[in-house]
Order: sequence, then C-alpha cells, then structure tokens
Amino acid sequence: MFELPSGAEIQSIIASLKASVGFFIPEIYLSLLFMLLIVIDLVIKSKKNILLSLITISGLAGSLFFIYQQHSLQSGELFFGMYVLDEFALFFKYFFVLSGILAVVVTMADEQFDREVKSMGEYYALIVSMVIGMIMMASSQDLLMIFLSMELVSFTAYILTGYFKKNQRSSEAALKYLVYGAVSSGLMVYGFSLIYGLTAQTNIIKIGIELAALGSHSSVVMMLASLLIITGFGYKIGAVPFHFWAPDVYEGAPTPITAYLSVASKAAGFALLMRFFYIAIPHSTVSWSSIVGIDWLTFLMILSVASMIYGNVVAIWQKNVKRLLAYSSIAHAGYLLLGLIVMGKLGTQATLFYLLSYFLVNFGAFYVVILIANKTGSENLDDYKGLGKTMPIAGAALTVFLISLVGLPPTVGFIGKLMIFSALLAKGSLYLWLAFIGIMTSVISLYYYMLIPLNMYLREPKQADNQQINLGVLPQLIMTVFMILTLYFGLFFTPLSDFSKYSSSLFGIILQ
Amino acid sequence: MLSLIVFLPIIAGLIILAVPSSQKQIIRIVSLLAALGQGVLAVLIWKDYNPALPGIIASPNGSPLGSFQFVERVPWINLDLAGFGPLNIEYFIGVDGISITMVILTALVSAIGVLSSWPIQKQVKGYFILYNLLATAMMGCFVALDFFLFYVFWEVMLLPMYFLIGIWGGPNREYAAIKFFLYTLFGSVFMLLVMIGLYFSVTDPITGNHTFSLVAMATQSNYIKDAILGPDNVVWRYVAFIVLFIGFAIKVPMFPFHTWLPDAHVEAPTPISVILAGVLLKLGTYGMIRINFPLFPEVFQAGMYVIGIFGAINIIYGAFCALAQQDLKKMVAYSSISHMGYVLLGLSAGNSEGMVGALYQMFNHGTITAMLFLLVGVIYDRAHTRQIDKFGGLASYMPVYAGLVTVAWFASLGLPGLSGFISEALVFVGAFSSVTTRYIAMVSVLGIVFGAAYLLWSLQRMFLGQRKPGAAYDLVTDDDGHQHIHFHDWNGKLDLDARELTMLVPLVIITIVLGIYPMPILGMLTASINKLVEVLSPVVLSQL
Amino acid sequence: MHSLIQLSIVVLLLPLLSFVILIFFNRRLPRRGDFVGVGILGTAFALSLYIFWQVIVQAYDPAFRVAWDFTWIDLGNVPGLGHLEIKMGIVIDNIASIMLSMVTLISFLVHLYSTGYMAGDKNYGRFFAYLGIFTFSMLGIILSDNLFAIYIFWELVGLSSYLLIGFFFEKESAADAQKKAFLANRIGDIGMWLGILILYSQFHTFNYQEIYANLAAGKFALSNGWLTAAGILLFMGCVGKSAQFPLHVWLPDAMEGPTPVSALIHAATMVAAGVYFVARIFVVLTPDALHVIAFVGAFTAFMAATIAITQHDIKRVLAYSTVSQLGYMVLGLGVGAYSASLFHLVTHAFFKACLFLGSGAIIHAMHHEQDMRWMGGLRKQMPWTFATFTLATLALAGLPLTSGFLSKDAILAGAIGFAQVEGGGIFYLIPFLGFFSAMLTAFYMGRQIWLVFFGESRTHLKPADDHHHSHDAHSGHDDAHAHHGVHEVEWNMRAPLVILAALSIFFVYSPDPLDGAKGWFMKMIPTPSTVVGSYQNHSDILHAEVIKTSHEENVVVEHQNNKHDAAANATSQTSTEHGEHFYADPRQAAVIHAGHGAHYTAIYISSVMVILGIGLACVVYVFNIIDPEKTAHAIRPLYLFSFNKWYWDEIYQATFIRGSVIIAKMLSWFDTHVVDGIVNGVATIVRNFAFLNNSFDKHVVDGLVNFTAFTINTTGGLLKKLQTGKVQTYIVMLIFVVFGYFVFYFSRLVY
Amino acid sequence: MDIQQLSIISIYHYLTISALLLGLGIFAVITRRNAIVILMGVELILNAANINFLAFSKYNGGMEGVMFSLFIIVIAAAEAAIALAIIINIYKLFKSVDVSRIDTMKE
Repeated sequence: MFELPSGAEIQSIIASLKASVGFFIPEIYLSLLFMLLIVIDLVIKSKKNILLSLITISGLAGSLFFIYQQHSLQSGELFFGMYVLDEFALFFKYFFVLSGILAVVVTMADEQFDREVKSMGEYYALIVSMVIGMIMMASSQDLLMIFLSMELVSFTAYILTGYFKKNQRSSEAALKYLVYGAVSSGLMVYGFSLIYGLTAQTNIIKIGIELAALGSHSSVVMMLASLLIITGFGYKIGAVPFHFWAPDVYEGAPTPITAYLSVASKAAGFALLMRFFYIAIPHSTVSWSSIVGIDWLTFLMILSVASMIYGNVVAIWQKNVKRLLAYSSIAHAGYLLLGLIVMGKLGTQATLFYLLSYFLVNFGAFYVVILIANKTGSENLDDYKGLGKTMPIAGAALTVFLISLVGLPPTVGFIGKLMIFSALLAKGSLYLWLAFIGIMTSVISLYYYMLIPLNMYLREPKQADNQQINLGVLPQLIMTVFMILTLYFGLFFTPLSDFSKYSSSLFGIILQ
Repeated sequence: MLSLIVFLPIIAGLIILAVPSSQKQIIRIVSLLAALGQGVLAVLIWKDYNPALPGIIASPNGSPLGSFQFVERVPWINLDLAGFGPLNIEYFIGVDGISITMVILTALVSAIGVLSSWPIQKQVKGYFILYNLLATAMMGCFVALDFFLFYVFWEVMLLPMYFLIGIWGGPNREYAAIKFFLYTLFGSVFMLLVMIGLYFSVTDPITGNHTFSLVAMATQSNYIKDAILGPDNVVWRYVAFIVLFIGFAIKVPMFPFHTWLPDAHVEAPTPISVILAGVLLKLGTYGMIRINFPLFPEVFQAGMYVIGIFGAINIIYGAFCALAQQDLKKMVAYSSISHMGYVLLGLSAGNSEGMVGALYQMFNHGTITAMLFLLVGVIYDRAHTRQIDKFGGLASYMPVYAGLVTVAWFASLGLPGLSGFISEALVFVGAFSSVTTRYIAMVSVLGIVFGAAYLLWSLQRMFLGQRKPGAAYDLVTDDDGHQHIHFHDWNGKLDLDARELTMLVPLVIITIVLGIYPMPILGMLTASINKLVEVLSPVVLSQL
Repeated sequence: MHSLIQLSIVVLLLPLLSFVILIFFNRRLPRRGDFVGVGILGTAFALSLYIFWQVIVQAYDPAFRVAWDFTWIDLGNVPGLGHLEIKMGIVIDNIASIMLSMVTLISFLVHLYSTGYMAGDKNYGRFFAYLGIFTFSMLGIILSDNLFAIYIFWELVGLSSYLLIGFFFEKESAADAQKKAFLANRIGDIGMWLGILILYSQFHTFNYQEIYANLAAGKFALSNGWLTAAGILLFMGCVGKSAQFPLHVWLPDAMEGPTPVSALIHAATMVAAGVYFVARIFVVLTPDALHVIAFVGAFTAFMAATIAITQHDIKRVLAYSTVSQLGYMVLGLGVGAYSASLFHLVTHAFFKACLFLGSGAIIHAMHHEQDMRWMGGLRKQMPWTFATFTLATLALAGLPLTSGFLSKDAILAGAIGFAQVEGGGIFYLIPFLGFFSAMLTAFYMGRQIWLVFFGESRTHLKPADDHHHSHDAHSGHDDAHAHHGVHEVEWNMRAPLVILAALSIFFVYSPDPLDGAKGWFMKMIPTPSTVVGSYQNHSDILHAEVIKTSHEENVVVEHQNNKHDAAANATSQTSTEHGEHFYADPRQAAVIHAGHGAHYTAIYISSVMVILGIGLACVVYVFNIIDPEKTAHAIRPLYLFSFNKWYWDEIYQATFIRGSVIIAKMLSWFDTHVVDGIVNGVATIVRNFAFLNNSFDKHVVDGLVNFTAFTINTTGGLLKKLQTGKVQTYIVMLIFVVFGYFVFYFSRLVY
Repeated sequence: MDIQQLSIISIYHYLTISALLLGLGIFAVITRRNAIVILMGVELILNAANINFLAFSKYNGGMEGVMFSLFIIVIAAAEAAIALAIIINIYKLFKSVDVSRIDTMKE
C-alpha cells in the first residue's frame, strides 16, 4: 500500500537534506565534540583533570562561532519541517552552550568530584550531549523531534544525576528522576499519539492549522491529549504539580548538575513549551475558549499560580541550601509561566529576559554554594553561621544573588520581574490578579532568601576562630564577575532586553 | 551638583572598600568627609535655590522639566518593548521646594549620624560601607523625579538598613531587622505594580512616549483616558492610590502599620535610630506629597477625611503609648509616631497652611528627634540601660546634659520659640481652617497635652528629685564634700564630651533659630506648596 | 517707627538680654551677676516709666493707640486667599503702658528683693536668669498685637513659671508642682488655641484689631454658637493661667517655688495675664460667654476664700486669696465691669506682691518656717514688715482709703448693675458671692495678721518631728545665721515692701477715696464697645481705620494712628462731659449705666461685710470668745472640706490622671499584644503546632510579621508533607492531578 | 484469512487495547514495589502509545505514525538500559530495589 518514491522525488529529498545540513552545522559540530571527548577520555585515563574540562570549555566556546554564523542565514524549516532555525532557536543555542560552559566551570570548582568519582571523561561528554539535546528541543518543530530531543536530554540528565555512584542520595535521585521522567514522558507520548490521531499530523504548524479547522469537535479527546502533553512539559520545567521529582533530584544530584538542570533543562522545557504553545495551539485571532477542549491558558495559569505559591511557601521550611534553591527554582518556573501566559511578543521578551537573569544569578548562587561546601563540607543553613566574616567576598556575592532572586533593585532579577509584570499589566487589568499573586509571593520569598545572609552575617560562627578562609584567586574572581554582572545588568539592561526582543520572533507565527 | 551630593557617600564607600579594615580611623574620617561634603553641597544648593519657582508639575509653558531646579536629565535606559514601543527610563533628578528642605535635612542628619557612629568598634569597615550606601539611597529618593529611579533608590535603602540593624543592633536585633525588612518591602512591592500601571497610563506630552517621569505623571492631561490608571478607570485609580498610600504609610509609620518602628528603634544602634527617625520616616510622607497626592488628586480629595482621622489616631495613640513606656528609647520612638501624625493631619487639611506646616514639621521632627535619640544614646552609653526608673536627680550632676535634654524635650512638646511649635501650630491652623478636617483637628489638639504629659513626666523621673534606690549609678562624695555620681564601667567624661556637644549643639541652634524665624525653610516651601494645593484642589478651594 | 514703639521694643528685649547673659555666664560674673539682672530691670522700669509718662500723663487720651507690625511668616500667594502673611507686631495703648510699668516695677523690686532672699543659693545666678526670661515673656503678652503672639508668650510664661516653681528641683514636691502647673496651663491653652483657631479660620488673620473689625462688619460665617464657643474657649486660657475653677489646683502647689517668684509670678503678674487677655478679647465675648465667665469668676472667688480660711501655711493662705481675687477680676469682666476689673488687677498686683514679699521676709527671718501656728509676736522684731504687711492686708480686705477698696467696689457695683440688667434671679448670686467672699477675705486676712504678728511667739510649741523641712538649697546659709533669733530683714528686702505698700494707698489712683471712677485709671481705661452685640451697623471709627491701615506700610500706620488719636481725643472729650462713653450695644450700655448707679449700694454693703469679717476675726483670735479648735471640731465636715481644698486634687487624681494613665497602659498593651501581638501570639501557635515535628528556628516564626505569614508557614508545613520522598506517591499525585482535572473538565462539559 | 474480517476490527478496538495497556502500565508503576516491575510498567505505557500511533497511521494513512513507533521502541530500549544500570547501582548501595524504601530525601 505504500508505493516507493520515484527517483526524482529521491533526488529532491537528498537535495533538501543537503540544503538542510547547511543549517545544522552547530549541532554537527557539537556531536563531533561529544565523540572527541569520549575518545580523549579513552586515551588519557585520569581523575578529574584540567585538560578535559579545558577542552570541553574551548570546544563549547568554539560552537558559539558557528552559532554566530547562523545569524546571517535566512530563518526557515529544514529536514522537511522537522527542525527549524529562527532567532528564537538561536537565543537558546547561545543560552545552552553558555550554560554548558558554566556547568563545566562550576564543576571544576567542586571538590566533591575528587572524592566521589574516578573518571570524568564521559561526564563532560554527557554535558555536551545534553547541550545538543536541549538545542534540538528548542529548535524542533515536529512531535517526533520533540520527543527524541526530550528523551536525549532526559537520559543524559538521569546519568549525570546519578554520577556519584558511591553516593546513596545521588543514586536515589537518579532513580526517582528516571521513574518520574519515564512515566511522564510516556504519558506525553500517549498524548502525542492522540493528537496525531485527531489531526494525522506530527508537524506542529500543520497540527495548529488542523486544530483550528477541527473546532470543538471531539473536545474530550483533545482535552485528554493536551493534559497528557502538559504533563510532559510540566515535568520538564518543574512546575507544580509536576515538580515532585525536582527537590529530591536537586538535592541529590552533584551540585553543578543541580545548577545545570535548574537553569538549562528548565529553559529547554520553556523553549519547547513556548514553541508548542504558540504554534500548535491555535490562538491567532479567536479568543481562547472558542476552541473547546484546548483550554491551555487555564492550565498554565493554574500551573503558574500553584508553582509560585507552593515553591515559595515550602521553601520557608528548608534547612538545606540546595533544597531551598530547588524550591525557589520551582517558584521561578511560576514567574516564567506568567510571561508565557500573556501570549504576546512582550510576554515572550519578558520570559526570555527572565531566563537570562535567572541563568546568571542561579549559576552564581550555586557556584558560591559549592565553594562554601568545599570549605565547610555542608550545605545546611546552620553551617552558614558567621561565614560573612570568614569569607567576605563569597558572602557579599551570595547576598547579591539572593537579592536578585527576590527581585530587588538594583539587580538583574528586579528587571526580570519588572518585565514580567509589565507584560501582565500591558494587557490592562485582565491579568492583574496574577501580578498580585506574583508580588505577594515574592515578598514571601524575600523571607527565606534572607535566611542565608541572616545566618552568614547576623549570627556568630559556632567555632570562634574568625580568620578568613581563602577561596583561591580564580574562584573569587569568578564570583566577583558574576556579582558585578548581576548589578550591572540591573542598572543597564538594554543589551539583554534588546537581545531577548530580537529573539522573541518565532518562525511560522506572528505574535501580536 | 545634585548627582554629586547623591553619590558622594557611595564614592566614599568605594574608597573605604579599598582601605584595609584595620585602619578604622581612616575609614571613619573618609565617611565623615563625605558627609561634610554633602553638607557643603547642600548649603550651596540652598544658597542658589530660587524659592519663586514652584516645581511640582510641568510648568504651564509645557517644558517637561517643570520649574524644577538643579535638574539633571539624561536618558538612562532606552529600549524597545516588543509589541509595545519604546521604554524610556531617565536619570532625572531635580529639586523643588518640597525636596530641597529634605535634601538639607538628609545632609545634616547623615553628617551627624557619622559623628555619632564614631564609637562603633565592631566591623567598622562594613558598617561605614553600608552606612554610605544608605546615605546615597536616602538622598537619591529625595531628588529623584523619575519614578523608576525613585523606586530603585527606595528599595536600595532596605538592605543596608537590614544589616545595620541586624548586625550592630541590640539583643533582639534579628527580629527587629527582618520585621523592618518584610514590612517595608511589603509596602513597596505594590508600589512596583502601581508604577508599571502608571507607566502604561501616562504619556510624555513632548515625545508622546510613555514615561516614568513624575513631573509628567503629575499632570492629569497626560493620562490616556482608558488606560489602566487613566481617568476613566476610577476603581483602579482608587485601588492604586490606596496601595501606594499604604506603602508610604508603612514608612511613616501610620497606625496600624507602625509596629515595626518601636522594635527597630529599640534594637538599632544610636546613629541608625537617628537616621531612621530623622530621615527614613520622612520618606513616607515625602512619597505621599511627591507621588501619591499629585498623581491621584481626586482620590486624595475623597480621602482627606480618612487620612486626617489616621493622623489624629497617630497623634493621640502615639502619645498614649509613649506615656506608658518604661524604656526611654521606646518612649521617644512612640513620640515620633505621634509627631508624624501631625504631618499626616497637616497633609489631610489640603490647604496651604496645613501642608506648609506638615512639610515644616517633617524638617523639624527630623532635627528634634535626631536630638532626642542622640541624647538617649548619651545616657545609654554611660548607664547601659534605658529604663526610666533607673535614673533620678541627674540634673544636679550632669547640668549640661540636663540642660540640653530640657531644650530637646521642650522642643519636642512644641514650646514656642523652638521650631517644633511653629510647624504644629501651622498644622492645626490648616487643619482647622479646612472644613473637612475641622473636628479632627479639635480632637487632635489633645495631643498637645499628652505630649507634654509624657515628656515632662519622664523629665521629672530621670532628672529631677533625688537619686532613686537601685539607680544605674552610685553617689560618691569627694573629699571636699561635693557629691558626684559614677556610672559602672564608664570611664569617659561624666557630662557631655566634645564629640557629643559637636553633634548636639548645631541641632539645638537650628531648633532655636528656626523657632524664632522660620522663613529660611518656609520661604523655600511656600511656592511649591501653593502650587501643590492648586493641583490638588478644586474642592479645597471651594471650602475656603 | 514711633519712638514709643522703639522704646517698648528695647524694654521688651532687655530682660531677654539679662536671661542670655546670666544663663551662660553667671558663674563667670562676680556675685553670680545678680547686679546685671537688677540693673537691666531697673533700666527697663525707667524706660517703661517714661512710656507711661508719655502715654498716660502727656497724652491723657482714653483712645490712645500706637501700633507697628512686621511680616513674620509669609505664606506666599495662597490659592483661594491671595497673599497670606502672619504678622507680628506691637501695640501700645493705655492699658499696655500701665501694665508695662507695673510689671517692670514689680519685677525690678523682686530682683532687688531676691538679692537678699536668695543669697547663698547654689543656683543663685540661674534664678535671675529665669526671672529675666519670665519678665521678657510677660512683657511680650502685654505688648503683642495679635493672638498668635499672645499664645506664644503665653506658653513662654508657662515655661518660665515651670522653671521657677521647680527651682528647688531636688524636692519631689517641687518637681510635682512644676509639672502640675505646666500641664494645667496646657489644658487651658489648648482651649485658648482652639478659640484662636475658630477666629483665624474665619478671617485668616491673628491681629485682634482686624478680627474685631471683621466681626463688627459681620464677616463671621459660622453660627453664633461658634462665636460663643470661641469666647469660652479663649477664656479657658485665662482659666488655666489665672487659676480659675476648675484649673485652679496648680496655683497653691506653685508655692513650692521661692517666695519672690510667688510674689512676682503667682500673685502679681503672670496669673493676672489671664485677666489681661480676657480684657483684650473682651469685645468678642457674646453675652452667653460673659455669663459663663461671670459665674466661673464668682464661684472661684467664693471657693478659694472658703479654703483660705483654714490653711496653716502662710503662703498657701495668700495663694488662695490670690485665686479668690483673680476670681473677682474675672467676675468683673464677666459682668462687664471692664475697667473696674483691670483696675483691680493693678491694685491687687501691688498689694499682693507686697504681701508675698512680706511673707517672704517673715519666712526668711523664721528660717523657713511657713506654718502660721508656730509664728506669732513678730510685730516687735519686724516693725517694717509688720507695717507694710498690715497696710497691704487692709487693701486686700478692701477697707476704705486703700486702693483695694476702690477697685473691688467698682467690680461689685458692676456686679449689682449686671444682676439688675439681666433681670435678677439667679444672677443676683454673683454679687452675693462677691460680697460674701469679701467678708471671708477680711476674716482670713485678719486671722493671718493676728497669728503672725500678735500674741506671743509660738515657735517652741512646734512638735520636734516635723522640724527642718527646710530647703536643702538653703541649708548652707541656714546654718550661717541660725541660733541668733528673728530679726528685721536687710534694706534690699525692706525697700520693695515699702514701695509696694505705698502703692496700695488710694490717692495714687484716685482723688476720691470712695470713688475710683473719678480717678485717672478708670478714665484712661474705658470699657470698649462690644463688636458682637445685637446690632453692629455702625462700629466705631477706630476699627474702621485700623482695618484700613493695617494692610499698609508701617509709616502709614502711625500716620493714621496719630490722625485717629486726634479724632478719638475729640470723642473722649465729649464723652467725659456727660460722664459716660457711647455704646452701640444697648445691653452693654445698660449694664454700665446700672453699674454706675449701683456704686453707693456697693460701698455700703461691702463696708459692712468687711467690718463683719474683721470683727469676726477679732472675736475669734483677739478676744478668744470663740475657740477656733472647738468650732472646727463642731463643724468638722465643713472644716475638713475647706481644709482639704474641697478635695479637688483627690478628685482629679482619681479621675483624669489615673484615667489617662490607665488608658495609656491599655493602649500600649493593645499595641504590643493586639496590633503587634499577632506576631508573637501567632509565633507561639506556630511553634506549638502539633504536626511540626521538625524543630524550625525561632527566628523564622518571629519573622512572620502578620497573620498571612502565619498561614503561609502552616500551609508550607502542610504542603511539604506531600514531598514524601517515595517516588510512587509522586506519580500517584501526578496521575491524580491529570485525572482529577480531566474529570472536573468533563463534568463541566456535560453540564 | 481475508481482508474483510480484518476490516471488522475498527480503530476503536485498537484504541481500547492501548487504553487498557496504558491503564495497566500506570497501575503497575503505582502499585509494584520492585523497581524492575515499575520499569516494565513504563514499557507498557510506551507500547500503548505505540499501538495508538500504528493504528492511527493505518487509518489516517501516512507513515509518520510508523516512524514514531519505531523511534519509541528504540527509545524504550535505551531507557531500559539506563534504568537497569541505575537500578543495579541502587541495589549495590541500598541492598534492595524496593522503591518504597528508597526515600532518604523528603520534605
């Protein structure tokens, strides 16, 4: 029943494949890097060594060049619409590569690896592969592609989470992550299948058109499908009520991976969510409810409100800083969703900006946490007592990052919140209540974030010796850079904002 | 010039950052120099200020600067909001009659604060860095004419304050610090929403873009009719006004949002109490005058009566609470609540006398309360307690101190010839002249009596009569029969020493001079206030 | 600027100068600089005497008035009002010039006297400084031309009285007394302030000439009730300062201050300021307000007199008699006997000052014994004091040939006339109380004279235990001349007595020992026409002009003034021919007319009363026909009632003071436990919450500043329980959420 | 057997089967304690999706569904590999693969 394609067709297919490859260079490059790393690892067997990490960093940095090249290219589909290249995708390419680099940098600082693991080779390779996976998540335009890239990311994430094989919590985290992830992605795929059944399409642009045509027909199935899909995405962005894996995984995983997951894979999830949400769900002119069954907006609102409230409220109780930051990242997913809900260019810009700020600040915070853990060997709040005196720069930096996470000026975090709320209020009083909740919860968040400076500065250390602990020049330098960037972009945020505006144009859809 | 006066302390802070923390004296001197520099600049500004120009709103000829002075206006952020248009944030500062008095006050108080921080030994470096940051933020709030800028300064103030109370404070400091932080942040975050809402509702008449400029916002014709805070959107305008008002009222602090104040004061070290009472509380009322009222005049009209009632509650409630306090500093703290009530009352009158009175009261309360807290600090340094009943008969042994206390106390209870009286009198004159608040004024007058009551009572218990048993000091009779007192573990001068005098005497002089001839300050106020009243008040005018 | 104005400014500022010099430098000056004070006050007196000469003797014009003012506060161009200024200014008219010289004279004498009395005190210099600032503020009250300025100086005299009463602040009683005085005055002041505000809120000026003019022009927008209220509220200021009922309680306690202070402030000048102020605002008082004032005055006069009968402390007797006499003055104003009560003010100032200084001399000589029961027989040791004291006493009692007789009878006459005009009935109570108090006055003064000066010395009778309740401040020089007995005081304390006594004789004021109205005083101080009477269509020339001039330059002011002085001269000439002034308001005219009519009745009745009083005193104390102890025992309740000052202090203590303290405690409790307590209360709740097994640190709880935070925390505590750590529960919840929402949506779809 | 009888089997049969599989898979995941069995449950879920895809692609025409199911199978295999590796590691550390006992991190 399936007749073979004619020669001419095959020619055209090959031609288009050739054409597409031209748009695919960064991914190919990264894949090569991935293999290279594995090979090198085979060649030089050693514990965590500087060479590998340097190669990784430089390799990833090199990819930036190719990504930069792509600005000149006309944005368009490739591989028969499976994959797309547009400013939006470019933004996330930069984002993920940079976060990969930072993950490596953070890893270099973490001394726990020396204790826990023998060989680091596949670690870096996995990081790179995760970068690839996330890049593809951000650019894929077909259900199949979406699924594949998500799984790629997930698998590498599972492995990285469980990277401390000797460590109970690490392995436990890996297991939980795996089970939870497998189930939710399974459900998502099932949802995909239903969509495919309804529309006979896997390309999301076509799906969008089909759904628009479909109207309110068979809305219950549609409803179920969208629920299942949201389950998958929600798990990726770690939004309530699909967040349950997050705290345990974030706590158990190696801290660099925690940082990496909490920023990068969350961002990937958002990239995916936005693309799918904006393109596949018809919302061009007609108002939402007109298409019964695809009441995504309500879903997202529930998700966002729940995340903001739950994340902030439960964080109050945490004693472990990593876990505290995990909950805070849940809350931030909520804020990011706010930008998504607005459904407009401004909203997208705000979300992207918020992602950037969160990226900067969160990596900084985790970096400091790692440095402190190196010295004190603990991530408990009580062990932070008096650190303000013993490591002043770390204390100051961490305070700045936390203030930025609360969203107080003059930090980049404040601008992020400002943009989000502006996007909400730009729609008049429609979303005011969301903004209100966001504001309230950010006041709450101040409370638990301030617990850390409170311990660091307002309380005396347990042991009385107040001589300064030296963290080494390079780490202090890096911290300072992070801190200064946080403040600088808090005062002069035009470049970031312009960049996110430039990137807020998705292929195949014109947002108003 | 204004930029310099704003950022001088921060520059000092950066210098201090470079100084090794062992060099305490250098650190102190650097910050003192910065504070004095501010003072000098303030005097220069005061000298060149032209009191004829009103300010408040854009001047009729449509110049967007309004008739503000020392204006510095450079584009700060210029970016494109996707699907919305350009977002312009300006570094826009300037002064008019309302702010210049506060600028002078801030310079004065922060200089005195540095002096009174001299004895602090714990982490001097960190202390003065935070202190200078705070000084900059305060000054910035008073000169900012761009809402965004104002908000930034406003929020930047919180963190240093948190640490200054939290690290250098008293035994219960953590509680006080976080309480202060949460309370104030709670007030200000909603300001953020209102700020954004206003931005979307206001356009600059010149460029046609949306703007954060407070000057543009103060002109009702610049509002887009159907915008979220546009004239059509009455409900949201009311909500916004209330939200803003609460935000500022928390700073004032207005009953029932005042409970952070006593804790903060009792825990904070003396210089911080001075700053807190001398300047920070003013920010609340300043915010009302600069932002809350002129941006929502019609809501203000509707709310005058309520504001007045809250003012009266503050006056009398604060006075009563002060009457009941055993801790001297707590008493002074409540007295601030009571005195800020006069400011609220004066504002609620909505006519020139009342508002001039309120502004003048802000200035005077700044100087007088600074004096009060310094004096409390003096006795606390010596006796290590502030319990009123642990003293008695001090007047015989510390005459200079007693004399200054008497002056300060009487200034605080509004004795004619001292500045506090004129402002309170003007407030009452205004409040009584406006039909809206007449009866409220009649009630609030009771505050005069109770104010006198708690002040005189404490004066008597601490300074008059004889040493009480169980007092915080011993009576010693030296060989030639004279009696002296001796505080436990206090080796300094018994009566005021030179440093304390240098802090106090200028304040006393200012209090007296302004009490006899108020025009140096009032002269700068009147034009702006009259303008403000015009902006605010078809209704008020009809009442006169 | 008029030369008199310049002079008066100098007079006003001289005492301030003395204050400044002495407060800062007294320890550096020889004799602690007392000569500075005395010298300056001497000069001031000389100058004001010159002013007096110019105004009273030279001009001799009832309507004499010079004014000058300057802009103090410029409120700019106020919307709705135009240019608004608050002016300060000086006005000199007859009453001002008289008061001026009176105050400076007494103050000078008291300075002189104090050089003897206060000698050796450790704060000797500061005492003179305080006297200086008092005199300054008192002169301020007299000279200022507007209500605001009067209020300012009003508070300032309050301050100086506070400082001087508490001069021996080591004594708790003194500290209490000074606080009491200040607070009682403040209560009066807020009333006065409100009254001022009522007037200001209508006319937006404080200058009382302008206010009167506006009132006369009927510009008062509010109801007439407000006007009456304004009058009564303004009068409250007088109630506080002049120790009228119900705020009289502070004055007797004020005797804790040094005796010269009592003489200067609490007898002669400051307490009279209240009366002076009411006189200044006399014309705005509505008939109703006047009635209130009259009754308050009459009641005060009577009550104080009854209390004075039974007091033992020589100064307290005088204090209560002061209250009583002030009652007379207020009564006089209330009944419209304007000039009479001002007349009484002046005469009373002199003889009461004399009495106090005399008592001071006695106390000084008796080594600070103040209890009359242990005195006696002093006439031999202290002849000068005896003579002057007696003369002053006669004046106070109001015997003919004394100044007191003239003034008091004028008042009483006015009272009778008033009662007649008001149609008798209850209004006859006022003259009745007046005459009765006159008798009581005579009685207790007689008692005092006898106990102090006659009979034998009873010092030895004094029980030993309550010996030496003398001022610590004086202990030093007590020992200096202890043990050599009572003796006459030195010249510097004697001279003032003589001068003051001389000023209590009738011919100083009036050629006719029986009729003050024939004297220069009553002629120079005519009763002004009220501006709130029944009809105000032609308010007199004076106001019209002032309202015109006051908006113009000072030069013009004087010019205008001189012009209308001339005009007023003419009117006064005409008026003095047929004896009376012209009054627009029929009621006022009638009252004054009746007052003149009742003159002789008053004389007869009061003379009888005085004789009765003195006779009774003699019966009791000289001939011992009635034994005071027994009588006291016989009418014990009445006796105690009077001896305990009608229990006013106790009543106030129980009600107002305790009351406000309780309220304060309650509110502060409310503040910590309700407004703020939501914090701590909640904190405990949260801490003891059953399911919170994990110990979470106290500061978290305390950090929750309000109830929402509490809920947040508990919900947090609940929610975190969802994180069980078991991956399957996570998945269950996932499925549950999906399924739940699906069901929910499905049901929504079906219905 | 001939094509007619096959045609009796409508898409709904496939859908029902897949739904049942899904349910079974979820049930297994929720109720089983053994990590391996849970993994099998996941496989069931994926296969449910597979059946759907195949059925739909048969009834809608077009190859996407088939492709999709192929990929799903591959993914499932990879997932199984990783899962087993992790589970073995868990067994080393905890001496058990009972997920209900693996809850050191909570709240």
